[in-house]
Amino acid sequence: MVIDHDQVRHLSEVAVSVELETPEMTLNIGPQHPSTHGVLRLVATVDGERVFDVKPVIGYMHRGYEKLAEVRTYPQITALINRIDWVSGYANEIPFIVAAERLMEIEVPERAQYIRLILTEMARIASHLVFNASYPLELGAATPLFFALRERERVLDLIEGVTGGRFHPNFNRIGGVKPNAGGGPTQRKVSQDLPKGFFEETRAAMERVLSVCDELEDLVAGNEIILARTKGIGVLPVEVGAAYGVSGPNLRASGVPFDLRRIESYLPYDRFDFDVVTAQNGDCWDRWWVRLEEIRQAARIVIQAIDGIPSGPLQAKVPRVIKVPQGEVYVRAENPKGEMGYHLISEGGQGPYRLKIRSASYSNISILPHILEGVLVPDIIAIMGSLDFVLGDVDR
Amino acid sequence: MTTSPSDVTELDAFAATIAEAVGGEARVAHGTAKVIVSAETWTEALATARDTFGLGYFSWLSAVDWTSDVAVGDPPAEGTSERIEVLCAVGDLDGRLVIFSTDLDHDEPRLASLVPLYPGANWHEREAAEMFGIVFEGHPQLEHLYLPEGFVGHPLRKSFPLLSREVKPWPGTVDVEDMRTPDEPSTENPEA
Amino acid sequence: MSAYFQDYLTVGVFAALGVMLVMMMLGVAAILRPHHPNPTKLMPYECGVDPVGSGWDQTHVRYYIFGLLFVIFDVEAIFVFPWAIMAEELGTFGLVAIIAFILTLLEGLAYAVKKGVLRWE
Amino acid sequence: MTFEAWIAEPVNWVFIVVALAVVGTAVRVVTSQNVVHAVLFLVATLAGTAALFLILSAQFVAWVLVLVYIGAVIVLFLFGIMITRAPTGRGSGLDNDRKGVALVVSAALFVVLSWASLSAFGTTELTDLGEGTPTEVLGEALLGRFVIPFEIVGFVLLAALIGGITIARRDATPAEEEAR
Amino acid sequence: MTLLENFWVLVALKALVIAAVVPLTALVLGYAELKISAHMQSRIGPYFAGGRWGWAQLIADGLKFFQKEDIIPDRADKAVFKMAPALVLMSTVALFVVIPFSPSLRVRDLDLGIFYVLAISSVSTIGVLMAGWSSGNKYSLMGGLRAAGQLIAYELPLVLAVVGAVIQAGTMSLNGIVEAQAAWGIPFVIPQFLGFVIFLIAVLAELTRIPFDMPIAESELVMGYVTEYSGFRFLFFFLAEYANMFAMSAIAATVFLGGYWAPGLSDAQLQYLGPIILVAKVFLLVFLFIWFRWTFPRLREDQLQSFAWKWLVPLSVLNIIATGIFKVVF
Amino acid sequence: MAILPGAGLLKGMKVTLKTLFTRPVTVNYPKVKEIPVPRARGVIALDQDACTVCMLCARSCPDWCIYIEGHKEEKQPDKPGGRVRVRATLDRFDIDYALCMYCGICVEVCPFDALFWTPEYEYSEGAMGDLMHDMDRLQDWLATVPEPPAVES
Repeated sequence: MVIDHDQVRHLSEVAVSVELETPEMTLNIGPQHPSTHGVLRLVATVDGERVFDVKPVIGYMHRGYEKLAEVRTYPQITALINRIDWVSGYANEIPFIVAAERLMEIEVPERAQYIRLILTEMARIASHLVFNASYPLELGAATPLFFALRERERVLDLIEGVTGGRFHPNFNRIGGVKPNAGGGPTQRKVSQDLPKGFFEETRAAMERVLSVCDELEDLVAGNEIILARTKGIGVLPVEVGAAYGVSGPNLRASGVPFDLRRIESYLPYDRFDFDVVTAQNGDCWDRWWVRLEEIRQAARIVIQAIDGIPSGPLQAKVPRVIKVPQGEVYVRAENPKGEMGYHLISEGGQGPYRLKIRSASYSNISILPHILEGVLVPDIIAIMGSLDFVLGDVDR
Repeated sequence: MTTSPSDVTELDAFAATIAEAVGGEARVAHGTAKVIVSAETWTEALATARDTFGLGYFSWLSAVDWTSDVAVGDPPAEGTSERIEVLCAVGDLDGRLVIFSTDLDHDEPRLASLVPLYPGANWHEREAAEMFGIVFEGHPQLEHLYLPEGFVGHPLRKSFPLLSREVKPWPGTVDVEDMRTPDEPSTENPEA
Repeated sequence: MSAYFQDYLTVGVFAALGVMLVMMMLGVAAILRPHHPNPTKLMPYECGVDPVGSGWDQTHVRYYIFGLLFVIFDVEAIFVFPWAIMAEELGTFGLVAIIAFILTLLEGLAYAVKKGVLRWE
Repeated sequence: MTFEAWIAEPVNWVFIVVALAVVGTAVRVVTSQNVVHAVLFLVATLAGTAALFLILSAQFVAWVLVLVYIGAVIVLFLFGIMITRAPTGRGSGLDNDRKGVALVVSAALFVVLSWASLSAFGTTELTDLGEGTPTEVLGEALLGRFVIPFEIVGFVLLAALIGGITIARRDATPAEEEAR
Repeated sequence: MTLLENFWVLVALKALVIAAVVPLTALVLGYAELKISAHMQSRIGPYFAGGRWGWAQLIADGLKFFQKEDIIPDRADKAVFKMAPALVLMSTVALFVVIPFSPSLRVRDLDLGIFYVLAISSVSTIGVLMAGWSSGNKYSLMGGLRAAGQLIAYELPLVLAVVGAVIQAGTMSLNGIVEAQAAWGIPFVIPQFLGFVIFLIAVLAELTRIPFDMPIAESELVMGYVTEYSGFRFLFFFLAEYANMFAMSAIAATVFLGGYWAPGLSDAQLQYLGPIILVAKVFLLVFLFIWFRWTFPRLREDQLQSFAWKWLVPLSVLNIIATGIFKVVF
Repeated sequence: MAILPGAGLLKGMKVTLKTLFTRPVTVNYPKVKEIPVPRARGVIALDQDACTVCMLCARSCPDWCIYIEGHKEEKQPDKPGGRVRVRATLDRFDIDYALCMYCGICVEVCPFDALFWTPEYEYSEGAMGDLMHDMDRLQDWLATVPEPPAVES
């Protein structure tokens, strides 16, 4: 018997295209979903496990910080903005404070700058540890979560020891860092310099952070299942990422050393020896790996900074009531999630005329519809998680 | 160190070159380069920036409502012409960043969309549209981004009142006596 | 009653026991538990938004072909069991016969692999 | 054996109960308005049939029924329902107007099958009822007297496999071939 | 005829014992999971209920379920929705029939033993599919389908993996398999190591535990096929999961690790030491399962399918052929 | 993609097994407590005697959660012939912790050192309204204000 291959192929194509074709199903992932890090909603059009189209719906947490900033004074805004990306609250304050300082043309004392830098890097470690905690969880592994959070606690304890706040330090003041506060009934206005023992504790904590990085690497990096789930998944080319405004580790994982710590001069990073971590493929795995490596680099910077911290005042001379002169400035900083910037327009008042907040996660997840096209349902979670966003940072 | 970037002059030159190429005006202050173009040449200017100057990184897009009619906050210091200023920051991956600016009519702001140039402008334009009432022509899906469907008004317009501040009296108004210290400003509530 | 029937009566009793456990516990709980239904509570969970569609939309089961493979290999596996317990007694002839049988079907698996059926599109 | 003697055996009561249940669920399979319910009734029917085999001492066949039919074929059925456009929701009409014809055909089938099995085994009595056929016997028969049919079954299964793959799957396009 | 020799009295007694054992295993294994996972994550885990070590945590949880509202979504197919947990629990309880705890302590020693286990354990998949479909919820449906897909991928390695042991024992009766190992003097895990590994992997998949927990994958499908279940109906799935884990571990221990048998013990000693030996082996396997679960992430649906078909099935077939040749030729 | 159980899986298992035998880091909370750092912003204590009802704190609070009322009181001179002083007395000083965002601006701006942070944190309530602490409750917190820590220089 001669088999007519064309005939067979034709029949099978009919079978595939007519009988096996099913109507699309709309699958809601979020807003109340275990892996959306808060209230993000993805409206996915799926066919079985395959995703055709994803529409992110955001705004469930929109708090209108840009409007709120217009009715607040500068110190009050500092207290607000560390709630934007609450995982690295401290780092949010820096670009805003620097923006105001640039308009006021204030020179910040060295020691204050070093303290800012140390705490910013600690915030970066805390933020990346949260990512390292939650990402394996999204792939089903629960244990790295606890290892990473265990060490993050140490870092947060240190931040709390200095600033009094774990998540929302509100420690920066225009002209320096928080100079004083009610110190106690017997010793009233005291200096808020680093508490005694901070350097040794920090050194010990950085040791622990480095060792948990090794542990996480053992647990996650060598794991064949993780590799199978992340290698080659959600590849993000540099040009596409840049056109969407993707920044931070997400862009560096695609191969460009785009690190604002090297580019901008908001803190004295040029005095420190650290590597800008990049990876080549831009897939989920690389994004995970870049963040792990950045923890190590951040720990390196912190250790260098505590070794080289100068003594001196914590605060430049500023008027008691802060009024920022007329002008406009955009200051951006390398936050753990990416480029965080404040466009500050002042009309000379106690508060800004307009404050545009450029948050990293907002641009980072705007790429979701592009990057999630045609993936499988489990990959939605793998890719979404690898972008490392915080809903407060998205919705502002 | 934190007050000004080290390469101010280089930035000045860069901004001037771009301004010349797109037919706009360059202003550099405090390390921030701003190029002001007309609304008609908006997309052309950004296309030039992207293609000729390699500014392929889309940082952000937003707007400013310049008006003296303010419901909350302070009005501009010395009055202003009523307009909506659209700002768009684009850069390259070596670290240069230029903010493009254009002025739109205050009551009926319209501007060509940047989405064909920078896909990342999608969400930023949607946000600007709902917050300021700007119409971006050619935007694929100009729906609300943050606000619920059917929300009336444009919250970031200066004339939009802040409800939470309207419904609750300011606790600071209660005054026992004038305790103002010399360097204390007037008790004008900075927020009301 | 023969041991054989006792065997399977026991199985029957235990199967019933599983169902009875469910009914008993639900019965006890029925006395204690509250019952305040409201429409929102009875809505299918869809991450906090109103459900879209019916929840019974067809989905594309990409591993249908795996189901087919499974049925056929399951049948094969079953044929192996009667031989397995008699492997020694059936000797070389039985062994050759069963290997021939298994290899016939492995050929099918090899064909499936070659055709790329074992990949998701 | 007289009917009185037959009915005196408790095992035959069980048989009657199970048989009635099988018939009842089988009827529900075809009358059910919901495909998934129909399949679930089919599960019950198959479970009942397995019980009938158990009563008839064919324990291996009974568990094969559970393993292959309930465990595999039913799952395949449910898949089939879910990937075709068959309505799976509640109360979707599955009726058509050819019930009469179907009834006639199935009645005819019933008569033929009954006649065939009665004429073949009508007078045979199960002597070892309640003993449970040892599986060893099956093994000996399968690889002894029936070894040729057994091997043929292997080829039939292979043919089914290849046929299934050919129908249900289009060949990869050259581009996909490249990508592999 | 004394009362204890009456078949029905005996069955009723055994049923009562098993009815107590099933929830008990769930309690003990559930508690072990809580504590072990906690310490693996440098937490202390439950510590409040019952005072010391929080031993009463799961009892308190169980009692809590008594006062939970029984919610059946209005879009659900109610009859099927209610039946699904019963079916799952039924197949679990039926598994306990054949587990031999000592040379004479067991419910029944079926002639088809292991084959019965394989057949019964496949029934619970129908229950899972029913639960997934009847909920009228998309996550449930996808979870149910994934569970079914997983079954078709791993039922086969499960079935094929035991064939090697059956060949060596020459019987399918579980008691017979243990006796064969006792007679031989070494447990089948040594000659059948490949079979044992494949069996364990397949059991993990059957139990839908990490790394094979796609059907419930809480980071994707919320809770998969149990998403809509609440209160007691949810508890039944929980009970079934842990009881199943115990039962399947016991089967694996019996087939591959020598069950109640330990070298050097006489029959009389095994009579009363048997249950302890078996439970010890079960706990060893359960610890392994818990250990896997808290170390590994989960695979993706397609990866799991290819893993089963490209590796486990051919390997287990090879194992059968090799064992057959070994048995017949030597 | 095929996965062979490999070294990576075993490496991970080694890590979890090792952790199984190390001391847990969490504590048995109601019985064992971790002590917060002295600077921790737990709750605000009020020194009523120091307060002059200047309203600076209420005015600078970003979310208006401080409610102050007071009146003027004439204070007779200590020794005859002295001046009669007018003194502001506190009638009400409430902080609504349901609104407070723990920024500490009030503590910072207080020119008379009437407000202090204390690390106490166990004052959660079942009802939101109960989070409004009146001046007596705030005064009670004063006893828990710790000594400030020594600083590095």
